[in-house]
Amino acid sequence: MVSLEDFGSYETAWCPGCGNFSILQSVKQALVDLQLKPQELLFVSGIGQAAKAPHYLRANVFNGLHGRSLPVATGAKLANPGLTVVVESGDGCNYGEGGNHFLAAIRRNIDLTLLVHNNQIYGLTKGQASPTTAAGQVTKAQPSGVASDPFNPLAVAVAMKAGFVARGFSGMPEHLTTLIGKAVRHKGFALVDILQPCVSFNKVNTSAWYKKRCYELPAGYNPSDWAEAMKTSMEWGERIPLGIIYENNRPVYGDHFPQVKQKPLIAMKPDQEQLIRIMNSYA
Amino acid sequence: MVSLEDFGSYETAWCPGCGNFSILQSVKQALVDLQLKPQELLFVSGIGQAAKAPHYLRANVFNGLHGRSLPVATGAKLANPGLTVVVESGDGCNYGEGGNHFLAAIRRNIDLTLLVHNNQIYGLTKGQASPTTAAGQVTKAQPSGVASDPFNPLAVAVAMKAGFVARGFSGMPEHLTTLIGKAVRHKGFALVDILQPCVSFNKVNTSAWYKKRCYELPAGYNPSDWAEAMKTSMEWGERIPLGIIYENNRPVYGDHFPQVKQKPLIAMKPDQEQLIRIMNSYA
Amino acid sequence: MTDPGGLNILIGGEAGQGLVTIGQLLAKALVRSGYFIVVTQGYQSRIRGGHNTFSIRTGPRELSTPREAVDLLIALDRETISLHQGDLHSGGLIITDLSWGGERSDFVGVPFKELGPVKLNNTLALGVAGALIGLPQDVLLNVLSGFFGKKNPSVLEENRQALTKAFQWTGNKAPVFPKLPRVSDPGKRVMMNGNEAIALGALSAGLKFFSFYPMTPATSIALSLAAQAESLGVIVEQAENEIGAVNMAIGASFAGAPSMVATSGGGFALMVEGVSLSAMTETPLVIVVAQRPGPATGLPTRTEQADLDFILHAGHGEFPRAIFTPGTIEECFYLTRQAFALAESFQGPVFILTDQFLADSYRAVSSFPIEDLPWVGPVSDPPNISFPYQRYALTEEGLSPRLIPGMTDHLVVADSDEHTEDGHLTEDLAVRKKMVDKRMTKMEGLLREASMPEYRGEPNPDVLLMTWGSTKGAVLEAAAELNKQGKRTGTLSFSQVWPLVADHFSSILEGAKEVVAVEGNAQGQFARLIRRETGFPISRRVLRYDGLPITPEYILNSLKA
Amino acid sequence: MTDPGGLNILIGGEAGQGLVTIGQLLAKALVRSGYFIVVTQGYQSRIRGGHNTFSIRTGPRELSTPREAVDLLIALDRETISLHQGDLHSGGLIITDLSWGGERSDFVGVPFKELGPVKLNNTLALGVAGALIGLPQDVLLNVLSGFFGKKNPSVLEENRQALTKAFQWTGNKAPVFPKLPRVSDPGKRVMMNGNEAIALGALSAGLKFFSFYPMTPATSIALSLAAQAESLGVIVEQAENEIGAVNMAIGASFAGAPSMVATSGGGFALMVEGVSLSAMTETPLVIVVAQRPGPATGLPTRTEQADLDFILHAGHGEFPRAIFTPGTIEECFYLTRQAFALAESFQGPVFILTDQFLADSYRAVSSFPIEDLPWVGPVSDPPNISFPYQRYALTEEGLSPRLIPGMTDHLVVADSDEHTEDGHLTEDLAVRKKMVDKRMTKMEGLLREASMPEYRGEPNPDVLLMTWGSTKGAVLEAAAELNKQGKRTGTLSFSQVWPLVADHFSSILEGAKEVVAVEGNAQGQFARLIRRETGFPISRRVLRYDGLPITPEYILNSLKA
Ligand SMILES: Cc1ncc(C[n+]2csc(CCOP(=O)(O)OP(=O)(O)O)c2C)c(N)n1
Ligand SMILES: Cc1ncc(C[n+]2csc(CCOP(=O)(O)OP(=O)(O)O)c2C)c(N)n1
Ligand code: SF4
Ligand code: SF4
Ligand SMILES: [Mg+2]
Ligand SMILES: [Mg+2]
Repeated sequence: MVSLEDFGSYETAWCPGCGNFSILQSVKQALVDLQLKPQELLFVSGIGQAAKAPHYLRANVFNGLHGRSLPVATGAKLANPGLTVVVESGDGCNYGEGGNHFLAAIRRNIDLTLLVHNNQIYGLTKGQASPTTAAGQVTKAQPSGVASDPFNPLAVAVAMKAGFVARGFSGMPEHLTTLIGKAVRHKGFALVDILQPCVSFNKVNTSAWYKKRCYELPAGYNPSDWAEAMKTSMEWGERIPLGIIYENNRPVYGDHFPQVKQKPLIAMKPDQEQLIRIMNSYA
Repeated sequence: MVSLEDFGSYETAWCPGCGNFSILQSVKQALVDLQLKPQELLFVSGIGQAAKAPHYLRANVFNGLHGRSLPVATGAKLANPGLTVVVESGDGCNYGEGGNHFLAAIRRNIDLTLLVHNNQIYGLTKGQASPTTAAGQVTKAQPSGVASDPFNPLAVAVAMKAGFVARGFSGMPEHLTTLIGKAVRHKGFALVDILQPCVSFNKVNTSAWYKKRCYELPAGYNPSDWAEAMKTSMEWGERIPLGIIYENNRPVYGDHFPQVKQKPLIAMKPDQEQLIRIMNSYA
Repeated sequence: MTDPGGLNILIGGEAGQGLVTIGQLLAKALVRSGYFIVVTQGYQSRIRGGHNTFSIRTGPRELSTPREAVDLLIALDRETISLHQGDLHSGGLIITDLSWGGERSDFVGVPFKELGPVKLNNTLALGVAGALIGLPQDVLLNVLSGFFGKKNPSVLEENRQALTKAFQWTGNKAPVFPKLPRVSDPGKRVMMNGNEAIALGALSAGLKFFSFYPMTPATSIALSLAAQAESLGVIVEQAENEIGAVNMAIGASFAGAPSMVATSGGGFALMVEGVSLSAMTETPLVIVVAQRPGPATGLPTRTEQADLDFILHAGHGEFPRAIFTPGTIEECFYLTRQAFALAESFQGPVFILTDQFLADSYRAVSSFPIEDLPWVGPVSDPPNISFPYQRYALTEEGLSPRLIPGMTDHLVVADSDEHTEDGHLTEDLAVRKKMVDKRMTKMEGLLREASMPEYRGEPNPDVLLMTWGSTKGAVLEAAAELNKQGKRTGTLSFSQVWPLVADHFSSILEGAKEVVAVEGNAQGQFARLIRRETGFPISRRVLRYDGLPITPEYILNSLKA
Repeated sequence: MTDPGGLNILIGGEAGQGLVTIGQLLAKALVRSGYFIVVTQGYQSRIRGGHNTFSIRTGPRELSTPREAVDLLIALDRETISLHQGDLHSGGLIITDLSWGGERSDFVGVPFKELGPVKLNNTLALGVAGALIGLPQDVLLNVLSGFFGKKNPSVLEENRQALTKAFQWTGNKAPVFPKLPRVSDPGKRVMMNGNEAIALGALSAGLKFFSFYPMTPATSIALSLAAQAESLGVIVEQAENEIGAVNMAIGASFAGAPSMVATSGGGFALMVEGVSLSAMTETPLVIVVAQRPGPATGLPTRTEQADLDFILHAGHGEFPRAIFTPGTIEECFYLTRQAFALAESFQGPVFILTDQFLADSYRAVSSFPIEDLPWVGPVSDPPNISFPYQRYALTEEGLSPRLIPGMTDHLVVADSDEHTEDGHLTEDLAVRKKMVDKRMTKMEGLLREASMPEYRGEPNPDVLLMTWGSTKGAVLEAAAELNKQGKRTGTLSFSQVWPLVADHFSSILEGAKEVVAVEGNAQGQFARLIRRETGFPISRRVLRYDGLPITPEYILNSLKA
């Protein structure tokens, strides 16, 4: 029996009141619900406040570079398909610095879970606009207000027919726990964009702001209806839908590779005869 | 009067039969139709076969790095809003190496035109899969077939509410000329994804393959209907729609900047009094 | 006070307790009262909690380096006491909460709870410290008004009252502490850190376009510029990542705007291809790299000087570059100006290599004579250019007349491929050779304009301390002490580390009995470079790579060992 | 034939005329007949048209370098004649179309039109050349079958007939040409270029994961590996860009798969941050950089050795690395194996620095004894690891026992931040210092295992030619000729340029009357590095940077000048 204690409890470097605490708790609870052992799990993160999260639970961890967690996770998953791989990082990390890897991961449909702590701001570097910061929002780096339109990760993911596209909110931890559990269980690339108040630097998208707007998608909502999902992904402002926005069963990356058969590469025995055959083909 | 001769005529390094020739001709014709002088134009390109195109016409040119034409163009346009800036490069350049800049350019809605010669292959490096190569297509680098799903640039652009999203085909040069003309005239970021046969390396998406499938969007098609555009952007396979798929009038980047008022930065006079005021603010 | 230059105040506490605020206010009050300061900031990669420090060394004479021994410790939390009491000089005091104070005679136990709510503790501590060292109360009140005035008058009032209470309490209850000597003429100085000076230097030089992606410790350059962008008609653009930033800046520079980027090592790693592009297309570009300890993410908020080799050799292919390494706030300002002038004149990449210590180190500097300083920037329509324009015309100096697209009737063609004189791509190998020679010839101009290193001391010293960049101040003060101890010591400080002109300094190296390289890295990178360029071996080294700046004490201790 | 080693055949024509095909076929027929070869490919950054060359130097004895003078010129277009007839030795012949031939006695005017359709011109030219130099017709026919057999039997038949016709025509109509001396025992050799040898070396060493983004001249490594991936259970993954490639490889290596990336300078520029990550997380990684002329896009299909300084210093922060620079096909194979072993044992980044010339240079090499060569790779479950596992345990050698996540009951934590022994991020500055020392200590192991440079010649020569990487062969042959001319010449070739052990070679440098550095770059980068590491100055240099490889003639001419 895996229990919450298996994932430990650590002092964090986060600000009191930060939404990250609740996300961390939901992640742990989801793993307990799935009865996944720390040893089976690999957390990969980038750099930022969100990216520190894997240091605060017990698991295998690779905390890499800002923006580069998805390719690291992809390499690790291909090398050992037996690992359950979870990528956890911020909106800046995944949609800013690492935007191109986000697109590539969706195209690959590699079997991993991407948890984006989306506080709509660069937290660790003290409050510059992130790709999801609202247009017009003023920061010290954008004193005349953000001039770009925000990135809508869900719309792009649905447009690209990502396998699992969901939104959660740190202020609704039970709902979030369920969502994370489903995402981890999903075969293929699963995105959970998690709205997360940053009490220190985002004075617009506060906990109250989110609470007022967030609602759970109704039971009748059909996440396999792409056109509906597209529309739902665009909903933002007065009302913000939470839940699984879109889901499908695209073939998973690696299923294409006969050489990746749920067996770690490290366990593959050398085939010297084949190697000799290859060498002789140069004769 | 600007005429075709003003844009010169050059020997190219392209293969006989390549779709690039016709695109080059359409670009020149569109510029003539718009009566734009070579001196008013800045072409920015990356690296690839498509990216050589600006060398084959008379204009200001910055032929930069593979994948990096959009940020160069953005910097140049911000520095001199008077320039008409056209980015011309391949599918690999813009959607592969430069995918993150593609997202950022759409978000900015900076006033430039992006012409993507989309031959669904890496031409210059001899035929590896590009982001738009069909799943399953076999190349020397993908001997078991491409394992990722192709990138759909139009769907992503529409999902992000890009200002002008269109598709052309090198085999329908008059239609393409009109499209390019409209794209250049559009205020804001304009994408024209141009289907282009690569006779040397893409033996699947040949001229005949495209000809059989491409059709012009009907006169009644309404490019300002986003949901419709989303659906149209997904059409691919038996039938491939050409034309302006989506259009809107989002505010243009730079309109936000009071300091960029259709006047090149080079012409801005130094304001020493303000500088002294700034210095004194540190006292 | 055993500090030869003055008084060393260290404020310690958690992030979020407002210690940077009172540090800045205290520093500003000191500057306005005519004192010199050197601020050292030590903080962590987190927003709240942890342990941060803001230390101010101050005195009536010019100061160039921090020191480690503390005269006045302001402890906003208990951890500060345990971590820093060992640094306290005899005679030093610890300002702290009464309840943490115990019975020690060196404690100034302030009854914070009595004097005001917790959120005012920092201002109270500021008042106590100000009063102890003899700062006029009205100067501190003015500084408070400048800081809080804009935001909220009621907050200002609270803070004014707290400050006043603290002065009263100190007058009545606190032990005596040696007052700072009064300065008769406070001069006309400003308080600025290294990054602010780089930003102002860039603006004064004619910067028109700045693109960046946030990265400590470079971000404050962006923030300083962003605050002024609108009023000066400068564009400051946050890019999608560092690759975007450097390519945007190149595009803007190509279109005529003097351009700059600023980042730290990890972000710069992503700009490396762009450096090569700037060189190949001969597009001026100023690149600021504010160093922090690596590899990879390393220690994001600390200091180091370990990216010299990296910056010097960054970029594929061969091309000239220049690297400035400011050692003072004034050098941050003036070398940034020089970087812009050089980038424009030699048409290529010029670096400013600084570090977290200098970036965040506030100092008092004389106002810069902005009105007398020229701007640089390309001429929009130079005369006598014949048709067809050749962007890469071969000339003796390797420099081709530069035009800006859209500003004349000429067409400007730039290319990252090897190119002919008109800028179009070529695979002609004879042209290739000429173009390499052209680009490399520009090195000669850079060599001609290279700054001399600064030598101080008598000729042929027994010990020569050689250094570069922000370590200069520590080396100067260590040398002064060695000289006092009777050891004839000279210093050689490089504010430009590339290109090097051996004639500028070889005889100085050879004339010394012993040369010691002092650098903030583990390998002695600059000493190695000197050997490569001159053959002169420097085996004695004082190196530091624990994330803290080199101090005079550190040098003196290392030399003893 | 004035070539000391054999015969030099140059095939020239446009891209798309099939000259690489017949070049490879001719080369293969030569190897199968027991001759040695050195192929040099010159091509342009385009798919059709332009001017390409495929030259084969061949002879019965081992060859290590191309030469410039041509004995047999196969001109598939007229341009080839005008561009290369100046290189023709007296006694040399030009095989070309009858109608372009004019009256010259050195022309072998082939009536291509009479003998077959245009598309068979290349095979006809192959037949004429084969017949002229005395290659057995059946060997060529076999080679043709191997090449065309798979595709289409009717195409094969056409080509066989064309070849046969060409042999007949040559026997009847062509001038006589000195035949290659017969080789009695053709040996058991394979034909391989540098990139193929790197790919095979990697596979034989235990490569399990390879990620890449296409870039000339590195792409063929990826293609060679991709062709074998499925049969060997290796993953070859094309990434979205080079940043993705390097980070994927690091992820795969962390998860236990010996991993490699391959690119050229511009692509490597994007991997620089990843190099630093590999070092900080202590994740093994083999990085191949196949050099081409820069800066920026430069000359994408040509050769140069100008990225040495760049590779040596790439990455922010300080950490050890090793750089191998193969000079032959055998070295490409064995040094790649060594790179894997070293990356695994020292847990960090190891480079293989090659270039377009070597990458594309086919040679005849003895089959490698694959059956006797061990594989490397992490142990999936090493014994005696106590709980809790510490990924960065401090040890005397700086090396910590490495576990693979998911393979044991332990948890493996790796971090790009400065970290404690258990892999979690820390801002403790004392730990920081220990961790820097730990990482830098690994340099000692690298130094112990560093390869000796190869010295050839008598002791204390009058001239010592010093070189590295692919220029080795040219230097050896130039030295042989100088010795023949009575000039006592030695050679010192480095197949590993970092780390350098001065004791390995200092006395050799000092013992020579004159040292000449021979390198394919404009600055003499390796000579500079030698001075940095040993103080030994090398002012005489033979440098080349026009995109072509250094040849013996080039060296001899430069030394005369
Ligand atoms: C290459 C690189 N560029 C920039 C940085 C600096 N940096 C660290 S975290 C961060 C932003 C973090 O924002 P986000 O990903 O949204 O995480 P948050 O802190 O908000 O949770 C940046 C820009 C870096 N570490 N590396
Ligand atoms: C940083 C970098 N990586 C890789 C390359 C090599 N490269 C040159 S062109 C190209 C692909 C071109 O494909 P695309 O953009 O589709 O253009 P096409 O040739 O098909 O027109 C690549 C990978 C490069 N020049 N720079
Ligand atoms: S800065 Fe924001 S995101 Fe970071 S810990 Fe504090 S509240 Fe959370
Ligand atoms: S390779 Fe393809 S894209 Fe390139 S020129 Fe030839 S046909 Fe056109
Ligand atoms: Mg964030
Ligand atoms: Mg393409």
